[in-house]
Amino acid sequence: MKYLGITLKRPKVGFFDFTGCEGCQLQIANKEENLKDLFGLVEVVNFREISSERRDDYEIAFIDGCITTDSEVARLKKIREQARILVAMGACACLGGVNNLRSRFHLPDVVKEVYDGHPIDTGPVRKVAEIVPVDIELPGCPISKPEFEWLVRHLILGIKPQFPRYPVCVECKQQLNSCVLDMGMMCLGPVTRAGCNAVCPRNRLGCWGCRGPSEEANLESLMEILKEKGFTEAHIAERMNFFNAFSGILDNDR
Amino acid sequence: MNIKIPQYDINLEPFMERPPDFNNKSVLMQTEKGFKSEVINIVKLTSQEKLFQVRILDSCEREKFTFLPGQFVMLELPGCGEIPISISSSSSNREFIGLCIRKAGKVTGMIDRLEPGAIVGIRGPFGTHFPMQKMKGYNILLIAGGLGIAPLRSPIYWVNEQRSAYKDITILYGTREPGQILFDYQFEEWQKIYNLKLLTIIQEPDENWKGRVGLITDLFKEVRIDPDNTFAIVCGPPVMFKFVCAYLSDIGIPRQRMFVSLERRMHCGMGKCCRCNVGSTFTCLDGPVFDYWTVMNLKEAI
Amino acid sequence: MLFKTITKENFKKMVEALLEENEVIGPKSRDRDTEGNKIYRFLKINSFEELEMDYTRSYSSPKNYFLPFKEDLATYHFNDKGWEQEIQYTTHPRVIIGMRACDINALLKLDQVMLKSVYPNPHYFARRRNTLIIGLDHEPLEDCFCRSMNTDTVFHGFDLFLTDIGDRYFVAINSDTAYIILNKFDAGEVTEEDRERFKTVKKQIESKFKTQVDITILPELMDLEFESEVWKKWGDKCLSCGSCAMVCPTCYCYGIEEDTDLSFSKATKRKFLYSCNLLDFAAVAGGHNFRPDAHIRLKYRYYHQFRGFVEAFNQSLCVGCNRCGKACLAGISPKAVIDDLIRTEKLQK
Amino acid sequence: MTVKTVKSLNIDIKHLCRVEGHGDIRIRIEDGKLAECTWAVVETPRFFEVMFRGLSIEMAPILAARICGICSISHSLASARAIEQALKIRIPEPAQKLRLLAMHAETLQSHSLHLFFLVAPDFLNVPSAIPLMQTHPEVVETAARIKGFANKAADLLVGRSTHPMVIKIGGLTQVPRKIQLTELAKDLDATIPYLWKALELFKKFNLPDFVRETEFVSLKGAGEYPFIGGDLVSSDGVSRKEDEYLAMTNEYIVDFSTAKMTRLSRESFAVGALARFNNNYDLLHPKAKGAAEVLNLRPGVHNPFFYNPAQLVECIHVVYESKNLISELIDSDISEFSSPHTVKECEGVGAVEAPRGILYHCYRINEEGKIENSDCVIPTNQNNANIYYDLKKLVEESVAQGKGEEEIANLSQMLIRAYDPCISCSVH
Ligand SMILES: Cc1cc2nc3c(=O)[nH]c(=O)nc-3n(C[C@H](O)[C@H](O)[C@H](O)COP(=O)(O)OP(=O)(O)OC[C@H]3O[C@@H](n4cnc5c(N)ncnc54)[C@H](O)[C@@H]3O)c2cc1C
Ligand code: SF4
Ligand code: SF4
Ligand code: SF4
Repeated sequence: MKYLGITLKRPKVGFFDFTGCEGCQLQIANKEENLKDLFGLVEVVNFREISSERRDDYEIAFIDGCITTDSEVARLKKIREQARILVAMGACACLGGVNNLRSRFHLPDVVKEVYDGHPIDTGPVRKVAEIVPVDIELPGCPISKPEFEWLVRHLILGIKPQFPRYPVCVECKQQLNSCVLDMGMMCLGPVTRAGCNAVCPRNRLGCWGCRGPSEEANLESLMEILKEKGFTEAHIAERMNFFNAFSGILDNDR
Repeated sequence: MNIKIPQYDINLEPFMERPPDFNNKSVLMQTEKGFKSEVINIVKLTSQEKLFQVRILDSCEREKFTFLPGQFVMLELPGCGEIPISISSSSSNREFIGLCIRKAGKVTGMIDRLEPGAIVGIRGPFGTHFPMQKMKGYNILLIAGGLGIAPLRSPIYWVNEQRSAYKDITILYGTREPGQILFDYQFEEWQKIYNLKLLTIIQEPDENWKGRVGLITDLFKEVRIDPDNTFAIVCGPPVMFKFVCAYLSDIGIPRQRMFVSLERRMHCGMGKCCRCNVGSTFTCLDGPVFDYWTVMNLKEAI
Repeated sequence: MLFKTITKENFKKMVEALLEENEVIGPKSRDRDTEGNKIYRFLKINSFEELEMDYTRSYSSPKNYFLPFKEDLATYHFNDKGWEQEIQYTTHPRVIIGMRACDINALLKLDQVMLKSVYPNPHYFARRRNTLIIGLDHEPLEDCFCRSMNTDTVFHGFDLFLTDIGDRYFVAINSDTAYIILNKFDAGEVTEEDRERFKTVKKQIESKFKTQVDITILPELMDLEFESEVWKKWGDKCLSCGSCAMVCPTCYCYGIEEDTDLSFSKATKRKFLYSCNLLDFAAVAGGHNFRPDAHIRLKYRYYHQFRGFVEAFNQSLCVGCNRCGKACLAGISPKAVIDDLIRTEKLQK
Repeated sequence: MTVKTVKSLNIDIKHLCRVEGHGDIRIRIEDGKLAECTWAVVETPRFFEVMFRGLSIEMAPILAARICGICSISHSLASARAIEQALKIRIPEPAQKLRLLAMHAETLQSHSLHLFFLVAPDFLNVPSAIPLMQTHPEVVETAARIKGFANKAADLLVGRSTHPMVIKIGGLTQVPRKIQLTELAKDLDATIPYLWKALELFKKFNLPDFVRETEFVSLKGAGEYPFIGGDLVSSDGVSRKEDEYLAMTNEYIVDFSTAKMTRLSRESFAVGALARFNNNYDLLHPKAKGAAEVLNLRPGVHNPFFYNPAQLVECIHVVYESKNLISELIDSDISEFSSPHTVKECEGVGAVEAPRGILYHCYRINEEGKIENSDCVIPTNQNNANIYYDLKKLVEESVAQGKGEEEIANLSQMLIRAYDPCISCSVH
């Protein structure tokens, strides 16, 4: 394939799932009408969820899910060794995601309670970047297919993708949504990285921050605003911690 | 009853037939139309910069494309992006346009990978130019830092072509490292044939470097400037022209006789996207070439 | 200008007739805020009943029907020899009902930039020419300050402008197309009584303005108070979320994005409206950002609105609708900021 | 020809492909005897039951969705329903209908994904659906149309195709506009022919001949084929109320699997498309019954490979049912779609028929509206033991029939795939 006279290579890619709901991988199978074009661009050599073919000569690895067990750590490190480019995909891989909610509790107690003392291989919830260097983080819970395709085009052109640096509000306004904060609901849109076309506010839910913080997000100001609107600190914290997108940010600033 | 509002079809307007003429700014034209151009030659200058010679394919469009030193074009790679680039060739050369490009990001990174024969889009020329006519009869001091030499090549060609109209012409050129010097293959030609004085200086020399070492301002010690009869053109990173212009003002060159070329983020080149707007001034329309008096009045210029 | 009147019943018939063949945009509501007030938006109308002629203010301005938030400027088809560019300006006729005087004035200001200054914008030109605007008077809201900005009345830039005088509308007519349409619906001549009623309504509107913004030396103040702490104070609250620019009827800054399709056979060049408050508005390759701080970016939005535009066109860009103030979660409104500037200026004396 | 029985055999499949989540198959035959035969779920648990603890009830449906990317709507609905049952909220009828419609969309999404992407490659002898794009474009086209429609429907009804946003306690956050519903009905009509095409395709597949007497558990339809809430029933005659689900599931833990197992009247039972079909055949849409006829599927099937035809029959059922639902919605007032609620200390269970079978969420809520305790029983948990016993029998029979290692390995994988296990879900 050629683009402006430059020969483009068809990279070999692998998809690897760790601890998560596999919703992100599912998105890749969506938008069936151009699946053919997508799989024409890349050669899928490893994608367990939809294919029995398994090869280890991939150049680009897409990782979804968070990392919890030692065996997962080892598997991830091996993938990192092989892959030229490693993409963390989705909130679980990029942020730890909802899985982190369990970190509020003492893990051994949790295991004991759920598995009644049976041996279980598990560990603390970690995002991919805590274990190995990550080249690109594709945000979202789940990821969006158009954004995935956009990323693939960048990878093939060999350009580093620039995700929106501004918050969700921009896109929310472009959709002519009514601001859900005006309607009395909570929303993290003002501090969350855009790119999802504000789907949640559009669906009258308010943003939950699944795409992680926007760059230089003004969290202090939003906290003030939310408190003024009558939300309790606990309520705000519950929301901010949901996808583990904002943990540490506020504390580090202080 | 129903009413159908008549449709006004802009596609029937005469301007749709004509290639846009960016020198005629106030007429309606297809402002998005890129002149299809072929990259006919690529000269690798350093590890970061290349000189691209680009030829507008359509003869009619090529005919229309005239510019003055200091102006820039919007260079487009369809599907990748569009960026402002100063024209770095002679304004009397109607065959091709020279663009000296440093790879710095998305579009420039892609441009770096182009090969001769690639088809790109060109819109322009845009912006203000150096007042070459007004400078006639004066000395000209051209001061460049780093990539700043690129937009100066056009005035250099200009003065050579009308060499007798100008008095002494001095080029002061500084870069960080010797490997970053651009167009050194032309230095001899400039000095001997164009009859210009050229001084270069390096900030961080390597062992092979035999020339001067220091900041560009150090070169002032070596040149005699006659403030009453000199125009200055300064191009380079903001920190550089801040110091240079301050010095030149101090020795008495009027601010209206010093010209700088500003850089700002740009997406249109036509005063619409506002990305280059500094309060009330558009770098793309009112600039990129400004006299230093104007720059001083821009709140955020440097 | 020509004036006529049209009964509300006939107006309904006219709108219904327009709906048959044309896209009609008008104020509609769907949601309510916490106080129970309706939140209005300019959206496509499918029947006269959906149109809410008693609306207060739309949350976002109708500017997006002239400057869409996202717009394809050109498409490219790749081939062996390179590519072919395709530019399309086609727009279908559209009717917008219910634009306020300030919104029409906002369009007139956009016209200055998009049509009357250098490089007229053909996309905007095509939209402007294909839109029939039916304006509508209203009593100002608590926070409208269009009167201070001299935009509470409008004399051109629309096709029809309605003032509610009871059972009928007093109509100012500004285009032949509109004149012909109006006459198909038994538009009446203006009677002495209509005239009196019109005057009374106008007087009443005028008397209702509550919010004033002092713009006497505002352009100068922008320079004088360039380093003021006021900017920092408001900048610290600013979320850099761009909401203000998105809802504003006159903010027109944009960015360009180019992308190909999945088979690298087609590319598009897309324009998307931006905001000078967003982090990377003035960031350039290599990481340098000319406006790295929220307060600096905020300042430049005001600088452009209240000084830059004045310098270029002898008028402020802001029309005083206070949409930005309403949309801003941090409560940054032109009134508050400008009052603050004036106050600090006084304190210095 | 003499039958040559395998004396020894060792099948060890790590991370079975074309299923959701991680599971291993280990089969060992020594001296012609079955020494080991396990279906081991090795997925890492996420401890969702713990995650719920302490959260406000409003967050439960949002979090519940993240249990599974494939059946997120079911989880969200089960979660919302459990809380609504606990707080005794009656949700407005339009919301009920739209929720059911969303369920249908998910059933269609999930079944078509399974049938075309995960199962069909087995019968068409390819490693995945990707090569089918070249070799069988018509199959891919059919799949794309059906799944595309299902995704679009989910987008419209719950906000996006995975992880819904509009399902909230008491109803929905918003409803589609009627114009959009009309559009959807049009799309639906355009999709129906593709379902019949799919039927033609699957009719041609030769399903392995294998039978094991099974107890089937599902919701009991009252007037209509069951999807959301209602009584619980088993083909062995057990019948319980929704909130007596524990008596229906009897979870227990085994060492080799992170997914728990369940039992009722026998060593194991099965849930899912086949269970629903067997227990509620009479309530199927006539068109679906017709489809079942074509596929040679009659109530009372005990061959697990028939899960796939049953799924296809359900696809046809939900599409025709959706058609009716949409026109009912278009013809009625749908402006009321949410009921208010006040919190109190209480407990409630929500059962829904997720694509893979009956799904329970149960929460105990405190007086501040926070979740004190939660329990989720997932369809794949309930099928887990049944798969295990099926596998054992299948391998034993195959060995007796003299099948070779490769064939046994293939059959075992196909068997497990037939159940469409949703493993990350089952471990949660
Ligand atoms: C009047 C003018 C003349 C210029 N002349 C030259 C020249 O002769 N040679 C040369 O190498 N460079 C020149 N530049 C700088 C050049 O435009 C940038 O290096 C280039 O835009 C970077 O684009 P990118 O896509 O590679 O970078 P990215 O960082 O990926 O930038 C993304 C987008 O931001 C905008 N942008 C980023 N940086 C700049 C910038 N510095 N100026 C304007 N827009 C920017 C562009 O629209 C670009 O597409 C000039 C800039 C201006 C304003
Ligand atoms: S709903 Fe959320 S994202 Fe949208 S404008 Fe309001 S705060 Fe921003
Ligand atoms: S609105 Fe927020 S929670 Fe929803 S998809 Fe976007 S970033 Fe994620
Ligand atoms: S008040 Fe705000 S939104 Fe309205 S015109 Fe002025 S700047 Fe724009």
